[in-house]
Amino acid sequence: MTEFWKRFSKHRGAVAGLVILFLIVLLAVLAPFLFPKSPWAMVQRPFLPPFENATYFLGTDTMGRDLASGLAHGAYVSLLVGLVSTVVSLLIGIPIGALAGYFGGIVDDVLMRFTELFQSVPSFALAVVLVAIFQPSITSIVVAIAIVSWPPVARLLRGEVMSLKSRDFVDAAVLSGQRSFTIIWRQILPNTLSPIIVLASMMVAAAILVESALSFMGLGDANVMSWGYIIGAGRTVIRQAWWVSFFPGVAILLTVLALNLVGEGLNDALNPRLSRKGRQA
Amino acid sequence: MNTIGTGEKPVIHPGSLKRPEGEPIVRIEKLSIALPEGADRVFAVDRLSIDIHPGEIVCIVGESGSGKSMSANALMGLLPDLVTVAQGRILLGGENLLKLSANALYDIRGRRVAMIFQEPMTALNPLMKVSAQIEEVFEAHGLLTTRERRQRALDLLEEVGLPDPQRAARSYPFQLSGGQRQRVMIAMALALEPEVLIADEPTTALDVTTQAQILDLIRRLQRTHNMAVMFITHDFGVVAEIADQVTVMQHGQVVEQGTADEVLLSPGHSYTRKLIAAIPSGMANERPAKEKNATGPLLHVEKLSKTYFMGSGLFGKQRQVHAVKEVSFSLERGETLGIVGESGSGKSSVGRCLVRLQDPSGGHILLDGEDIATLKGEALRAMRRRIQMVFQDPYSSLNPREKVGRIIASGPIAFGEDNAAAYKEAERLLELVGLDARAAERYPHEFSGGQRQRIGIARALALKPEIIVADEAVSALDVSIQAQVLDLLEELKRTFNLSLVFITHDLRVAAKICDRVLVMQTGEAVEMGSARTIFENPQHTYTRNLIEAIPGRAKEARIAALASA
Amino acid sequence: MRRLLTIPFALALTVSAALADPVSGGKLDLIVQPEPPSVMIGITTNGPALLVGGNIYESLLRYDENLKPMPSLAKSWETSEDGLTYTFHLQEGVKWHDGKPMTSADVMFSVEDFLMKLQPRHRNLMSHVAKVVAPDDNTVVFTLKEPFEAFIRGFAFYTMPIVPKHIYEGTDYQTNPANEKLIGTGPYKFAEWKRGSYIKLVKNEDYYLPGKPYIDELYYHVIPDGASRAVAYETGQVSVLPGGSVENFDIPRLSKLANTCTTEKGWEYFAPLSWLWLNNRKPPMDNVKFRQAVMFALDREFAKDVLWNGYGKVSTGPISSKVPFYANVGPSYPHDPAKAKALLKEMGYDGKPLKLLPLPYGETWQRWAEAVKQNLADVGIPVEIESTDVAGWNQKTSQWDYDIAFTYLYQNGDPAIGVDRNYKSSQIAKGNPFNNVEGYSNPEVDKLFTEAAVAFPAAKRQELYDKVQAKLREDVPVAWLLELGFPTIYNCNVENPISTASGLPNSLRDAWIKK
Amino acid sequence: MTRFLAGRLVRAVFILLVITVSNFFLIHAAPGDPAAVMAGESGDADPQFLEQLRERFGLDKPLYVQLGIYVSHVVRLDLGYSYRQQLPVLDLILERLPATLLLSLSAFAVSLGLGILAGAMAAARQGRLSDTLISLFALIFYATPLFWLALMAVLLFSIELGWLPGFGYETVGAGYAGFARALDIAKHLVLPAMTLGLFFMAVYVRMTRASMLEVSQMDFVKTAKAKGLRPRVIQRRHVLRNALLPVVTLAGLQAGQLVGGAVLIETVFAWPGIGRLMFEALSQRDYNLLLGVFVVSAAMVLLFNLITDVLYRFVDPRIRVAS
Repeated sequence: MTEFWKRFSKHRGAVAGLVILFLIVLLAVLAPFLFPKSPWAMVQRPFLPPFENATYFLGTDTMGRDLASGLAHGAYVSLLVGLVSTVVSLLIGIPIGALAGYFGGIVDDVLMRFTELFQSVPSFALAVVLVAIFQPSITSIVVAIAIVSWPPVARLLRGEVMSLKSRDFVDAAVLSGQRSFTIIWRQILPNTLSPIIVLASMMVAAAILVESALSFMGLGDANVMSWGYIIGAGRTVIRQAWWVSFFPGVAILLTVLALNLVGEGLNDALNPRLSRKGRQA
Repeated sequence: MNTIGTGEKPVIHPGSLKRPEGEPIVRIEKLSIALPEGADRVFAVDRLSIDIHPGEIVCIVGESGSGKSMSANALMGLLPDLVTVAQGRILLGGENLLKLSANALYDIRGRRVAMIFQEPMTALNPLMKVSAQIEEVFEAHGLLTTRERRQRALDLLEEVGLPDPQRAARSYPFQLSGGQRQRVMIAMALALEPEVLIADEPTTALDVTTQAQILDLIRRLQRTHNMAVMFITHDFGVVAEIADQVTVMQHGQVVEQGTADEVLLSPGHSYTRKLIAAIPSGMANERPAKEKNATGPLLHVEKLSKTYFMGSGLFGKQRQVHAVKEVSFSLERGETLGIVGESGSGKSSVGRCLVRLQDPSGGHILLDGEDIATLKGEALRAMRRRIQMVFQDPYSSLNPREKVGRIIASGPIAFGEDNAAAYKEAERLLELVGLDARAAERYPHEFSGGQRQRIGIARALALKPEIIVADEAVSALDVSIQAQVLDLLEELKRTFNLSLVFITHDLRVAAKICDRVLVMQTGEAVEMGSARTIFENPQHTYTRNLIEAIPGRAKEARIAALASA
Repeated sequence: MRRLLTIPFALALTVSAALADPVSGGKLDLIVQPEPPSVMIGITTNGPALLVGGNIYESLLRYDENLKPMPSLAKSWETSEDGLTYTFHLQEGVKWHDGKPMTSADVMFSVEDFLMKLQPRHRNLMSHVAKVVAPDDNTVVFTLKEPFEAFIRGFAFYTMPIVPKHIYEGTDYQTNPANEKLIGTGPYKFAEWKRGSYIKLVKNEDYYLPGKPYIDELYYHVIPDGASRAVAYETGQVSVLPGGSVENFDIPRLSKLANTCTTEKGWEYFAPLSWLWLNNRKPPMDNVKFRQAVMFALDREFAKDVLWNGYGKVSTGPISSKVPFYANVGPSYPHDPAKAKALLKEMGYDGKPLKLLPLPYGETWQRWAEAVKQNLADVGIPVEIESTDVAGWNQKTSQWDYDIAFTYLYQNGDPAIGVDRNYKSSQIAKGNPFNNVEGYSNPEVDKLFTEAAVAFPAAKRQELYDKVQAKLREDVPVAWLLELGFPTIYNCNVENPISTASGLPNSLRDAWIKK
Repeated sequence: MTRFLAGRLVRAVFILLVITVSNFFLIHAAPGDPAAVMAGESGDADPQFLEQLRERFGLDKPLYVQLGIYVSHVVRLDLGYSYRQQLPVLDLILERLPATLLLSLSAFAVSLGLGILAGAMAAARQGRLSDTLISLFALIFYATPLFWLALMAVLLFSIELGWLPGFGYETVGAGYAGFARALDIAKHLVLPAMTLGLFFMAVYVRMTRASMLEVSQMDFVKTAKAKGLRPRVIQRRHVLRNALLPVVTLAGLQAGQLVGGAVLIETVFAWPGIGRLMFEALSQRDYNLLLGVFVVSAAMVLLFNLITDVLYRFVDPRIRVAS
């Protein structure tokens, strides 16, 4: 672990990323205490520019809602969407990739054709259609993001498992009488952890971007305040009130940046040799 | 780690001081190369001094981590990032290379000093044709026209003895064999007739017969071109075969220097002596033939075949590779059978079929009379504990995410043994293979290669097998460690009355520990007999070739004779 | 009172048009948003289709901003004393765009055959008609079953477009290739449609009014993003932004640009009125006190000022103030959260959360839904917004699968055409998002609306409509929001872009570009 | 090569067929149907009107019959009629396809070209200021929402500076022809292609840089150095070419994202491509059109995959010669 931290902290960007990420998580967690009022409450005149009013220092949006409050509450939602959808896509991608990689042959063929199917449909378009069809809500957004983002996980896992499978310690496990499930679970998956963690950190970032893009297309959940929603709502007034979409844009930028930096740091720290694989492959 | 345990002084034989007339072409003076902070020692190379004269082959010998390759890289000006020269001089024809500008160095590389590497598989650019890669040497130094370069490349390929130079020139590296690639590398190095050739373990990755050819080639070319050669190797056999002068290194420091004869025949330093003693003699000892079991052999293999189907898939054309063709042999209880062959001989496929990591395509494997070649499912699983395997690569054969105790215990646990008992047994086994019981709580990466191989052996023993298949079990180890592990295997075999199938490419290793030897060539068993018969009276041409190719055999015989005297 | 006030405006309009002499020539770039599926307005009657198609097809009449009929394809008309016979005299020398003459036969074909088959609205109108005859090439006579005063306002360009008989007769109207190569009588001819980019119309040189139209080419640009549409106007790539083509938040900024004119005119015939469907079938919306409480809870002034930038007008009841027979009678509902809370308490509302279905027509409507949600939350009605797209919205409203839903509808010139359909119990039918979707049923209202439609003369109708408006305002079957204002923003060099109660769609016949 | 292409073709057809069928069900699972949407837009409707529409579209038949009819048409390369626009779907798509192809191909070329160039530059100057700057910008572009970047680009280059048109495919009604028209389209193309390309460029910059650093550790690079080759030649001839292989693979895998990203960009820049067509078809429940767009865009992704595969074979002799 100390070794890990040593290598991680060598990556200055990663440390900066970690700090930013920590602050954002803190903001998300403390949002209900920092801004007890609903972020939807219309508290001031519309289009109040930032830094004019001490209470509403980031200004207000088209309807006089506190932007700072929206940003804080939005952090929670955006992170949650990113995190949950990543977990869901890992839950889809890992078993598929592991089974395909471990058993090979016809199993591999079938599972990979299936994966290809999802990669052949333009991913964002598929997400749009899924959300539109199941009607926009947090759940449908999370599911849609997960459905379009698991194939890289499966591909990564398949590759890792295939290379691990040819390692002698897996043969040794076979010889020692362990069953396939045990071998996948105990011998192979623990060794894929580092690349998965690295990929996952970048997937959270990508999911946050997709969520904001969906909101931009008017496919956000209208009941929750997310960064994507604020930009989507603010884009029509970008000329009059740049700050409405500027601040959440910066928030997304920082979060995604931080996640990627952390991902890179993890990559350097966890698999110095395996590093430099495709980011989103 | 930074000091030599014995504190013994280096031995400098007179032969290294009394040299041919004239100036050396290369003179390395008190060269120290510093490692980056946090490495396991301060200097990779510590106050190394070597002279190399034209027409001379100087071998630098040492085990891994001795700093021998680093010295070669320093001479080439190709030290890795973060590694720096701390002091000393490297003189090429009187000019200090360490003081030269980058541009001057580009001029020298390839033209005056050339280099060949260990891994011919990776040392050539996979995306460029062979000819282009040779022509590039001329281009780099702005010599000749395009046409002339092409012609020279062809000539060079012919000179290094490639059978069809025209074709080789048009080929991509992946279309050539390892030996052919190494020839291409040599052609490239010779292109500008350099004064100095650095050969960094150039034959280590090659089969023994190929190795003999490449050594011959280097020697021949060195003579015709009157080059100075700096030859890096870990193999005293190779040293005996090729060296004029020898420098032995340990932990970055010179421990012994002298002519080949001086160092090989009268090693003065204990480390050198240890290294030379660790070389398997290549002389098989007579062993009493194992008495035949009344109930027949423990293992009987009959017409075992393995065929691979390559390039499958929906549309690819299927290609068949017959890796093993109707091989038969038997193994008595307590016997060690060696399976010897070069790469591609099918020896490993035989081993993997025996333990059923692969399914044989044909034939029978009778274990105590039961055919295990076609077992499936639970029956196969139950059989597994009777035949275990020790793998070649000590780094990939242990799961880096499992503690050593768990690695050893997981077999018995998979067969239903109680966890606590299995762990206890694991600790006992660790002690048995010469490790501390506390090793069970540690992860594999905390151990050295030799220790890891011991862990691998303990794991194989955990299931109390009757047969152990050792697939190149010592090939990845340094020679001194190799000897220790071989001794351990021998001892355990006796203790547990194990039968051993020992798969190796190294005839000397086979000679040392095997009762009987099976020689394989391209999937077929060409000869089988007692180790002694095979070595002293080989019947098959291939076997004879193999034995003759063992480097330094002539000298070794003398060394062995001296050692035993 | 209202009529007196509006006359000077009408005068002003004519005067300004007369002041400078119109000049011919030039090209005009407009926005059409969203891209219509077709501009054959005999088949497709959505807003964007009308905006373009209204320049290609004409009806018998046009209407001024007080909904007074003006000549179009009919140069004059008479109504019999008993209100049963309408006689129209057609313009002479009218030619279709393919050069064939337009006659009463074409009108007969359109009215009796083409539109009957394709237009539900037309079928409704014709249910009042006993027969139609064409005594000669230039005359058409409608005979009604009973007096129907609203009839004269049913000849708008899109309620009764005249289509060429010689092209459509005997074919499948929906798939006739002429739907792509449009043939009308209008001032502009169809030239080119580059899907996803623009629709181009060119001047009809053979138009029956000499000298008109003035402009050579019309380009209707398709730009899907609201912000880009604003940019297009700013950079001068388009010079007319029809109502609703930019987001409301952009209007104040754009209208302040140099040489920019803004007008709210041209929507009098449509008279769009917005309201919340309150599903009367379900509790608590079945309770009149709850519905009244909703009215008191809504801050409609805020919506008008902030979301609609002050355009439009807070609605008082079921009939838009632009439509004939409007009256401000009955209870009124200012923003009064206290009163709303009191009413809720009185009825014993249990605080059950309700679903709110916004209108999926862009940002303003989304924001409005959020504001309404906040308004309702303030008086203790928890609301969850249900996002959906146009298809989902249609599905949910027309299948009555909602609690509260936004909508807005055109009133089409007369309460008997565009208002009573939303309140009469005979109009309760699934599968149609424009009828009595709220499920309000009151025999008294049914009777009043039915009588008012056929009462004669107009004064009689006014009396009945006053009564029904008062009654509805008391019952609050739906929560009326705003009479929507869709200002047209245009470069001041464009003269007289809006000359009728239907604005730009009907048509750019009289518009010209200042040199 | 022929065998390879034939194999790819058969696989592509299979994938397209499965996509067709699964999307057919997916789309029909959406609430509302085209008749309801069209009725809704007309502002007035009665049951007779809806019946007419449904019958005309064949929506009154059971779903499996509709599927059968659809698939039997698709295998004959007939994508059916758009309910709403009353035109063959194929015509509608073909009308829009050049725009999308132009956009995504140029974004692809820009991102790959510039990405590799910048990545190679960064790798060659590893640790220096220019490397840090390139890497930083790549990271920022990678983390910026596409649509946000698009809006900012329009704001800056189109509105503030007035250098480039902010939307559309060409200047409408300008009557350009030949070269003038090409130039006009090219001007319109700059902003959308750059915005779409920047994100992917960032990906390729990072990938190229990492890959080159990895390759420069390889033995054959040392061989090249030992030959006395200058660093510039080594970078270009030995390191870059080998480093490109994983980049090309990645580029192929990202084709799906690229075409998907085009939907977003087409909306902001009013680019008349199939991405917008899809979004419109979706909200209008124009089943045939939507399915058609899906099939065609999937075909485009497969095309991109094929291009990168061919590219890969071109770069890597091991695969080219082996087959």
